[in-house]
Amino acid sequence: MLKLRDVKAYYQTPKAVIQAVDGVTLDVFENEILGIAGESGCGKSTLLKVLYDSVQPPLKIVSGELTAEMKDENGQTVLLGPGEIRNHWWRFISYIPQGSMSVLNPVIKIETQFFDAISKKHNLNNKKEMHERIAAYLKELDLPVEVLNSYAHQLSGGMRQRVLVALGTFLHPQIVLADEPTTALDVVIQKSILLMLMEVQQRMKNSLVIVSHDMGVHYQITNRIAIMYAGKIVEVGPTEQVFNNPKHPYTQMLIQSLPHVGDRGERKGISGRPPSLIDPPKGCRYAARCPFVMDRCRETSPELIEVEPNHFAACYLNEMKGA
Amino acid sequence: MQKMRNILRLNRRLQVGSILILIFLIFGLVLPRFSPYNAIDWNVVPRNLPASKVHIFGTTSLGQDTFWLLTFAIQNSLFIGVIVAFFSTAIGVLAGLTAGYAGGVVDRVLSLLMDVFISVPSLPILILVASLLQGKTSLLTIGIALIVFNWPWPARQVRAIALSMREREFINTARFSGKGTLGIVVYEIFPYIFNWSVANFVNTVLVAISTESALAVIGLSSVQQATLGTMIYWALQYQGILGKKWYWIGSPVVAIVILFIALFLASTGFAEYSAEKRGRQSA
Amino acid sequence: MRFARFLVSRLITYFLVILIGMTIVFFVPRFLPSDPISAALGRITSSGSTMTPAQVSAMRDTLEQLYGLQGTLPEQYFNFMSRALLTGNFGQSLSFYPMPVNQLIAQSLPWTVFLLLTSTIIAWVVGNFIGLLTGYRSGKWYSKALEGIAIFLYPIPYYILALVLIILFVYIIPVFPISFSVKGKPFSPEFISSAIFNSILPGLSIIIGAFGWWILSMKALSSGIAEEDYVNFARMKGVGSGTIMRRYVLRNAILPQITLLAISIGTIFNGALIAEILFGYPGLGTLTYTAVVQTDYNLLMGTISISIIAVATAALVVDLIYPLFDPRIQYR
Amino acid sequence: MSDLLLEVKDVTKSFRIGGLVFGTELLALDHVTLSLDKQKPSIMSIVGESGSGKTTLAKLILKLHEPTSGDILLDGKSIYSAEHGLDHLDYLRAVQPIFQNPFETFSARKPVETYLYDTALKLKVAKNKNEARDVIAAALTSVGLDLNVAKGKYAHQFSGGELQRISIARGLIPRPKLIVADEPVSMIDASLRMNIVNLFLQLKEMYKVSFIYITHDLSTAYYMSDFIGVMYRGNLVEYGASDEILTNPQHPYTQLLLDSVPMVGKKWTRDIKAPDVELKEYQATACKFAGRCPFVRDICRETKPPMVTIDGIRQALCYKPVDYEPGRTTVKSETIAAS
Repeated sequence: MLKLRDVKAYYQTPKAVIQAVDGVTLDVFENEILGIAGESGCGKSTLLKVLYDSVQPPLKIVSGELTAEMKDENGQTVLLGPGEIRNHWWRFISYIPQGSMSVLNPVIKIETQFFDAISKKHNLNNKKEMHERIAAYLKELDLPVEVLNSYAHQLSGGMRQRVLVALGTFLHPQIVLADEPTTALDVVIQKSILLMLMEVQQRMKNSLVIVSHDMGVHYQITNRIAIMYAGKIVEVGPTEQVFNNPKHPYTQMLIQSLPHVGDRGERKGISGRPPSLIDPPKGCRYAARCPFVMDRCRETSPELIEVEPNHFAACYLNEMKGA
Repeated sequence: MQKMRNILRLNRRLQVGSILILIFLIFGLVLPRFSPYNAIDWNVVPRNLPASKVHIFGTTSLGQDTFWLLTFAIQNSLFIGVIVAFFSTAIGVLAGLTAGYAGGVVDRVLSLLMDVFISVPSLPILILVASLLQGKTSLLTIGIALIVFNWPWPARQVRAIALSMREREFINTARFSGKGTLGIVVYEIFPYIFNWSVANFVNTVLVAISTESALAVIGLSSVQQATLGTMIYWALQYQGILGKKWYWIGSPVVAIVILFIALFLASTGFAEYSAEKRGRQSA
Repeated sequence: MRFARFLVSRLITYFLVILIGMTIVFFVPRFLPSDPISAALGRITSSGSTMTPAQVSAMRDTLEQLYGLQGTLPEQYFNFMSRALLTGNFGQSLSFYPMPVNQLIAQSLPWTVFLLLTSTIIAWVVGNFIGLLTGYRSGKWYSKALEGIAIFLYPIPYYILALVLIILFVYIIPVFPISFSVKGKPFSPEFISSAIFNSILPGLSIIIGAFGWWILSMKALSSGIAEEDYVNFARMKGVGSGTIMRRYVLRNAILPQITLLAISIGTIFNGALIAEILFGYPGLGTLTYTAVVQTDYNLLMGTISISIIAVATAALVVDLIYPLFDPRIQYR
Repeated sequence: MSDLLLEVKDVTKSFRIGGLVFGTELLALDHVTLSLDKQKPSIMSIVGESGSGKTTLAKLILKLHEPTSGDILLDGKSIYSAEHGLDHLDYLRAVQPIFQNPFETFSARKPVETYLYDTALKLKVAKNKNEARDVIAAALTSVGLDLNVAKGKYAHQFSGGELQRISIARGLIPRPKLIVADEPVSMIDASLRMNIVNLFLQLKEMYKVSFIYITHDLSTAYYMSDFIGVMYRGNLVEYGASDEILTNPQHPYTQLLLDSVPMVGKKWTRDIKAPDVELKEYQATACKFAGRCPFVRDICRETKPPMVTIDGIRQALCYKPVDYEPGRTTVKSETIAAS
């Protein structure tokens, strides 16, 4: 369980302040797969860094709260704030990166990179026992155990990504964050890895947060989805509801613009460009590109309101319909 | 803040280096014109005089005014340095470009030549050349020998840049815009190489002067002409250290140290400054 | 299989370096304006002994035969190469007549190897360690200080350092003797201690001359690698900063430093040569210098050929260490 | 002057990886044959995963590589041999590329418009600068941009989408017959992607230019192309009209691709087999997909499947449509056993 309340995280560089995450309120529930969708530059990777509590200069949390509820060894719930979460990396919360080739150290064995993640803080440091545990876990994911004894360059793209998934989940963390885990992969391998992630989540009953720009990926494997645009969450809710009945114009346009095999109907891209995050416009950030824009949208920025049971959207259109 | 301070620091390194080099240029090119006597001739002034208003650095035990001798030495050393640096950088860039861009057998042969000329130690062969010429070695022959052993360093680096350039997509765009191979090498690849070769030029000046004066210190350079190295050689031959003639032995040593640090600061400063500028431009 | 390809390519370069190096050594005396014979004759006549023309031509003939300058060029080239590379016999030395050249070299080579080996390794290890520190923790004050020292030391050439050390520790603070003197039977404890004591100064000049460059190159490498994805991911795995520096940054940064070491052995050798001459250290450098001063042609050709072969071999050895550190070459 | 705009005739391309002595051969293209006729401008998509050879094929058509064997003809003339083949200038005026990464298409050191002027002047589309300016202005307007928008600007001053439009405009200046686009929209955000895809469709009609569209994205391929060729490990495994190929695929690999694409609206089925064996499959002589094919039979492992023609225009490199009978190379689609 992770709670974000109106969190603002900015990149403060001498030249400019980039408001990458600008007032995000989001919950990550237990035993669910939450998708974070959005296009390049919308702040989804920054949000993931905030969730993982790996905020380093020039990125800084400017305001808002982030609390994590961790179950310790004997089941008690412990509240953790920013700065404390990082002491429980890999056991409570882990991270699966995107680039598969450049993320594994090329000159040391895969097994050593597993040991690095455990030995120090988790008092499991006799090599023999650790090797057994990891080998057993790999078998569970039907990965060849020889992988441990080989180097990164000896593995194919798909295998490297599977190793990263295994690396991120073998300590059974309560939360797993995955940043575009399959973007660099071919479609066939991508499917097998996404299915693998789903199986691991279902077996461990933990929370899996997946960041991806590909709406198809979200449709296939997430239970809940949050759509980000220009540093804010514009819509969040159960995947089925969001896809069947999108309540924010950006979500609607995004879903409508995706071509389908078997349906040649005309698809339109969204005109214009996302606003700069250095001095974002007053009011709703999608106003410049929104076909239903009203004066009110240019004045104030709409808040997330519940348009259907736990389906939220930040757009004044819903208020008028609702009223 | 780190980035801003970084850029300032770079400029400072470049500024310090260039100011010092400017001083040496004045020292080496302008002052010798005003020398009252031909500093290289012996017994032009009374020997072993201590420093005085007339002879700022005193005189050597060969009857030369140390200060004016130093200016001549700097002039010749800079002369050799620039000539060697110019030709070895020019040859190096040319060889590097052809090897990098042509590829195939040409690349294999050229890069093999580069590896060989880098791994063969240059000094023993220079010693062989100098000893056979028995002191009749002119600065020119030394210069040529230095060029032969210095061109591979820039060549290797330029080849690496050209190889990485060849894969870049805009080279294909240029080709499809009707540009010929020459046009591509000059207009597309050269802008990337130019900054780096200026930095390498300055660095090669340093290497050339250092090797020449190394030969001179062991008496194998042209001892008739005054260079920083030969100055040290004659000082050693006439017990400069024992006789505590600090000006005579000290001035070339200090000159070399300051000149080399200046050249190093300028070359690294310029290389990083241009990388910074290019970085900002295509940030 | 890839290691075999790596080995073959390195061996090819190794033999070519020696071949081309020796060819240059072979052709230099034959193409330069003044040939070695008139140089030697000049030396003999200038030392006062007058000789009749017949004696001069007889002397010229023996010298020609001694210097292997008879027969057609290819013949000379062939037997020069076979003598130098296969048998290693460079004929007799004139200045230490009748001592054969290769015996003289056999005496002085171990000294050079000892001096060069120890000082290069010390400079490389110390330089890389400091460079790693300054690169990985570039923000710290000591990084800036160490970098400042490296920037000051690196450009100063070996012989200037040698001179400065001589002036400081021989004349101003007379700690070391002026000339190199070794006491006791070879390899007796006394011999060894005095040998080490005497080679501290030349060794120091080589170390200081070289380690500035290793600091700067390692600093650039390690600060670059510190930004790599696998280092960031290691941080995110909660790996300790020490382990990251050692196992992630150093293990990757050291690879180009090994290749650089192999390439720069030639330049380090140049520096050692001069340091030996200035300190009178009894190595190959001083032997080369005496050959030059005495215009002892055979000794000169011998010492220079051996220098080229020694440098090429050292470079090969360092190159062959590389695969031990880089698994991408060993394992397919 | 043949009635085929582009003919790829039995082209094979192998690369040598590793040094002279111990290097191994990697077969990137294995006897590929396909063609594009001239009746009306059309868009042919080449679809495949990485390592399928689709980019190598594009590079061969763009003369950036030479084929190991086989030939490529444009308007009946070989694009490689200078004597009786196509003169290089004519080739440049007939074929233009669009590259994947817009930011890599233009050098960071030169204003973007220099490439436009070079293309106009060097390919003799315009005689002088003024004439060139008009031609460029026309090309830019046809991609929805204005000339003075691009005046004196460098690549980093544009967005990815704008740069790609400029790259397309540059390609249109000599009014080419064929544009080879290698993954032109994969670097552009999904929401903006359709603007460029629709632009291709407009330009096809406006400039009467045909496109070869290299992509790994089946959805855009289906949306915009008339013909689709599916490639797997260097072989063209299926070719035909796009609405048939993707709605009623004949080759098991095309089916596997379709099942794996994460499409909105259709949930995945679970059963897929995807071993990660790479190099071994390349050397496998018979059908290269045998290792992963759910319909594999012994015949598929022993003899190379023929290129079977279905209903005269569709093709598939597989025994299944001909019910695994060797020697049969044509079949009617109704008679194909229900798979």
